[in-house]
Amino acid sequence: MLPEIESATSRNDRVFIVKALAEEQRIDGRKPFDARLRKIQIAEDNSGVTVQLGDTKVMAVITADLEEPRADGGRQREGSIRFKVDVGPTVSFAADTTRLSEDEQLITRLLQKAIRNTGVVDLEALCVSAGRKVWALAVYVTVLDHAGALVDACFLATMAALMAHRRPDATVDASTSDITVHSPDVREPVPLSLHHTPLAVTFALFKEGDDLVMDPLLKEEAAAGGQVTVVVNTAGQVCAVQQLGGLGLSLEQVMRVVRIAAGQVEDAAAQIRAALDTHSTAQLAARVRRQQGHAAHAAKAKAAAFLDVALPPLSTLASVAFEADAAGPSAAAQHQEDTEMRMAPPPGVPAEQPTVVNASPAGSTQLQDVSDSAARATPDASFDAIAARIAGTQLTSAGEGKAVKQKSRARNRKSDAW
Amino acid sequence: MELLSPEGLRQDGRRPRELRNLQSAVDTLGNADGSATFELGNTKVMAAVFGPRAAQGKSSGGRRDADIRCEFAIAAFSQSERKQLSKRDRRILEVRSMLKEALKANVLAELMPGTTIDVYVQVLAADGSIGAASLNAAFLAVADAGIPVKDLMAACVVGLVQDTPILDLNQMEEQMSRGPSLMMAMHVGLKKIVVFQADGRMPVEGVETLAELAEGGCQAVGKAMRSVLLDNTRKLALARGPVRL
Amino acid sequence: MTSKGQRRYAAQGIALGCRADGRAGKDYRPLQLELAVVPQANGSARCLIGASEVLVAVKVEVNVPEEDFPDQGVVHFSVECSPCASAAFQGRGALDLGADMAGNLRRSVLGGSASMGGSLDLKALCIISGSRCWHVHVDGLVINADGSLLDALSIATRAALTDLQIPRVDISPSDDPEDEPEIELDDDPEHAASLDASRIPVVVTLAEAEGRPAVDLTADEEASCPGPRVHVAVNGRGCICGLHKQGNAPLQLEALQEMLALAQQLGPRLCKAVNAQCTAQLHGRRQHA
Amino acid sequence: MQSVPFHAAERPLELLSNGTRLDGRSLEEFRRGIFLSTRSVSQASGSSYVEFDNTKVIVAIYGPREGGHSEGLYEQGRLQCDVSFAAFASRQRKQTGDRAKMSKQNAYEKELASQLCTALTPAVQLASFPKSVVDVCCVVLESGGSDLAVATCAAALALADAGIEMLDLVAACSVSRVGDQLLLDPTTDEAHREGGNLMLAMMPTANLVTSIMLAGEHTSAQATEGYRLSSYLLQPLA
Repeated sequence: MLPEIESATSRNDRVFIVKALAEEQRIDGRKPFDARLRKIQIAEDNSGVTVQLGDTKVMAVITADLEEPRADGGRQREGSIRFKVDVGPTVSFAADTTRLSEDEQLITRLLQKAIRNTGVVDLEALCVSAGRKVWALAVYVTVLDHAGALVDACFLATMAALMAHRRPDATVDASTSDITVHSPDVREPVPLSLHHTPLAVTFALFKEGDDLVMDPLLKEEAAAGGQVTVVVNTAGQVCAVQQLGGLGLSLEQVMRVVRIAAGQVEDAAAQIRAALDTHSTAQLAARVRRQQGHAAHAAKAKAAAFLDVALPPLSTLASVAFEADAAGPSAAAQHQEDTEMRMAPPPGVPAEQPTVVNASPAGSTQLQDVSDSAARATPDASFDAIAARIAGTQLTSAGEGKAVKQKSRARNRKSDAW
Repeated sequence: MELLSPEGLRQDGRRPRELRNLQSAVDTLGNADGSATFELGNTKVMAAVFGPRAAQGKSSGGRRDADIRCEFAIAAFSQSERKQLSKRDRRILEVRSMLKEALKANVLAELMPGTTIDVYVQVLAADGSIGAASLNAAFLAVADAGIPVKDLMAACVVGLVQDTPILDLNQMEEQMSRGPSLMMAMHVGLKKIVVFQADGRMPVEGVETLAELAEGGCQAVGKAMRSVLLDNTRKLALARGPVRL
Repeated sequence: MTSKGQRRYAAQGIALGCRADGRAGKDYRPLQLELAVVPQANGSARCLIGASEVLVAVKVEVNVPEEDFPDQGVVHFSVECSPCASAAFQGRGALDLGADMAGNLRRSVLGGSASMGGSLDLKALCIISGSRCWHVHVDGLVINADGSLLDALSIATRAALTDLQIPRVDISPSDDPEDEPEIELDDDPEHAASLDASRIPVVVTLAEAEGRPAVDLTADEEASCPGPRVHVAVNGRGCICGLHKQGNAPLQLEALQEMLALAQQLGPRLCKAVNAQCTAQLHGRRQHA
Repeated sequence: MQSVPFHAAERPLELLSNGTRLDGRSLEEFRRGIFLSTRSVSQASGSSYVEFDNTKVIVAIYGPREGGHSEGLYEQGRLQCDVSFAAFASRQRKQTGDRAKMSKQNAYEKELASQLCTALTPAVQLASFPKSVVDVCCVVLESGGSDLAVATCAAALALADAGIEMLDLVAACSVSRVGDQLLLDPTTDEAHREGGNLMLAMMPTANLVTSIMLAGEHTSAQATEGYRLSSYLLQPLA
């Protein structure tokens, strides 16, 4: 379909993908309607989220600024939200700058349509003082790695970021009409008021559109005749549908895809919620600890956090923990690894992104890839260090049954970061 | 303002499922290999096709199919408020990539290896449904250029206003209604959907209702386009002299 | 057209005064003019010279005047070369050409850098001195390119400005003298004013081959004529309002004189033809109304 | 030498008193502070610096270099001109924030560049550097009137300095019509009140016009007088 991707995928690969699909087999061992493993990490200060969908990695960061509202009619009491998607040229092997900028534009447009235009964010709640100051949200979506279903990952990251976002509270003095923005220490930052949760589900279509797979890999996208991305919210309402690649579909086929998509988002949304829950619990725990401890104690914890990288015991423990998790792999998972080894060539893409990401535009967010399950499994480790880590960042991984992939990833990560 | 009157009529007096006055013509420009204008009410779009000609540019050499390139522009005076959009504007780029995708899906590019086909679309007057009108104009121009295609392709826009599905939105309806809308293009003979762009919040059944209406709209537009193309062919045949069978 | 032989044929045709389409050197191709073709504009015209087709639409808006000229309106010119018009206009190729032609139009209509001595009464576009005036946007669009584009654009510009209807404004001073007075636009076409466009020049583009000047070159002829091209803006009285040389070849002063003389002879005739068309169509419209 | 004030000083109301211009010139007289020099930019193949009182222009020539493929192949050589104004060149500092003003400025610079190109190209023997490009970069340091004419003279000098084969030098001058009078080599203040102008660039030896540009309404007598004046007066300039 896309010549650039085509050139990165061999003809044999493509034929194989199509043939295997006839027997409902995919090259990474998934069933047609299985999504890849999702991971959602939320930054400590709620400013950003990193999402992994298989190997596709996307980061979303939200900034909020006080601005004057738009002058045109009826917008005086409304804040604003805008999106900036950045698909760097380093992202995929088939990098072609024009194609990538087209991707950027397509995703931006879809985010605008499905999130801004359907009123996900209550813009009126972003008004501080009508006609004078409103909050202007900017969502920066940065693609770190593209391994298929980019749109899905971008939506996941954006929605998670919106749900995690906390903006400082601002009040207007009734007598002087001065606007005060309160520091997070003084007043609890305010979450956004969100009306619904749209998420994208991408399908790759094969053979006249009768065979389809959800959450395609990059190779599957290249082998497919076309793609359909459906954005649905958890209430089953369709927010946007976009067909790509020009494979002609009948009305029934399109509707079938839309219906399947509608049944799939709840799962992803639940994962975001779970991630948020763990995150807020941990945040709360960290705060309680911070307040209980004396100043000296806090300083100690801080020092430990700085030493973080140089703490060998924990990293060993982490990987042990992963292996413990994987001790009883299900038959399916075993099969999955086998298939992967048989069919997938060694990954040509550069090794994983470094796990310590320091990329918020504000330059303040540090995301550290630390599994809380790992932390839980280390009763002997220094309490201070763990406390600092939990306070540092959170990672939740759902779908623990598929730990095999996680295991290998954990090993990779060990060499990268620890 | 209410977009639908209590009697169920729209602001411009149309019934919900009524198309605006549709006019189209092919072979309107002298320089192009194929050209067309397409009018839908006050929306007027013109398209030109140059090619297939020997591959242009570096990347297209040695391809096994034709390289289809598109350009899309909106005249500064085409809207009620003067606005000059740059070629890099997001709205321009969006329509451009839609046109390109749709034409790629329709043109039998593998029959013309090593060639380039340039499709240029210019909006002269914008009163809603620009994307659909542009695609229709582009298709007519492609057909006029004698480029082999899979099937006649037609596009239209439908929307949902006060829970009533309406066909062929004009500018005011596009701006005022915050309801869902769907732009759809299909191969009218094969009944295959090529472009499906829905946005706005609606239940799954809503998508189906809209899609069914859009299918009807595409068929109607396609019928008009077919007759224009047939007329043109008849004219060309006559100009050639009597046909002997 | 690419071959050398064809190019020479066209050039010789001009030199001999017998061109490929049978015209003599100073003949124009048939001219068609249509007014009020863009309903959403305040004034518009479409002009065809042979196969060349251009559209000019004029829109007005209330805005602030330029600092240096507080009691004048502002006229902006832009020309867009639609890629539909010619395969050569693809990509960014036509941007420079469009900007060039827009500059040329501006100079010929507005005159010198100070916009004085031009053919429009800019003071008539003033609403409140120093704070509000009309900004007139003249937007040209080349629909089909077959030579003499600037000629066609200038004719269409003249016609579109003749067609231009500027809404009446009601100024109601606000209670507080510090505040800007309120400006209300009157949508009634009956009350709209028109602009005096009678002094606007038309551009005559001339080329020469072997010392013989020729007007209205087709795209093929333009490609074949190696000599310089001169755009001369001439108004109805035969005065030269603008002059611009194009092309890489130098020009003899005598040849220039000859070209100017021809332009001064043709210009007023062209203006007259345009005027006749405009009056007929405006009259027809009024009767229709 | 006094320099142009950068604050928005009042424009003079009267340009002439007793037939003399504000700077003491007669109507048909060039500005007196003419200074020409070459080799002002060390890295360029050729360069020049020219002053006409307050109009100060620097031109650098680079090339001939290989023509880029993106622009297609040309058998002959090409001139590529670029004109830019220094931020402090005009009465009003170049606006960097205001997008509308910036695009207007860019458009003006582009227009000047294309006019400069027209004025120079006829004099250059393009056949002597086939398939190559010569870049003419012109920076107006101070805009004191007749900028394009001065830039053309400077660019011709710089081309000669770069050793590019030319038929002749190119000399250029402007004439402004203020009221009924023609003023040679106008300053900014004079041009501000002009009713029309004429810019003529020629190769003086061969008496060939390379570029002519006229704006504003002229009767043919006025026009003829204008270019008679300029062509006559250009001779000594070269």
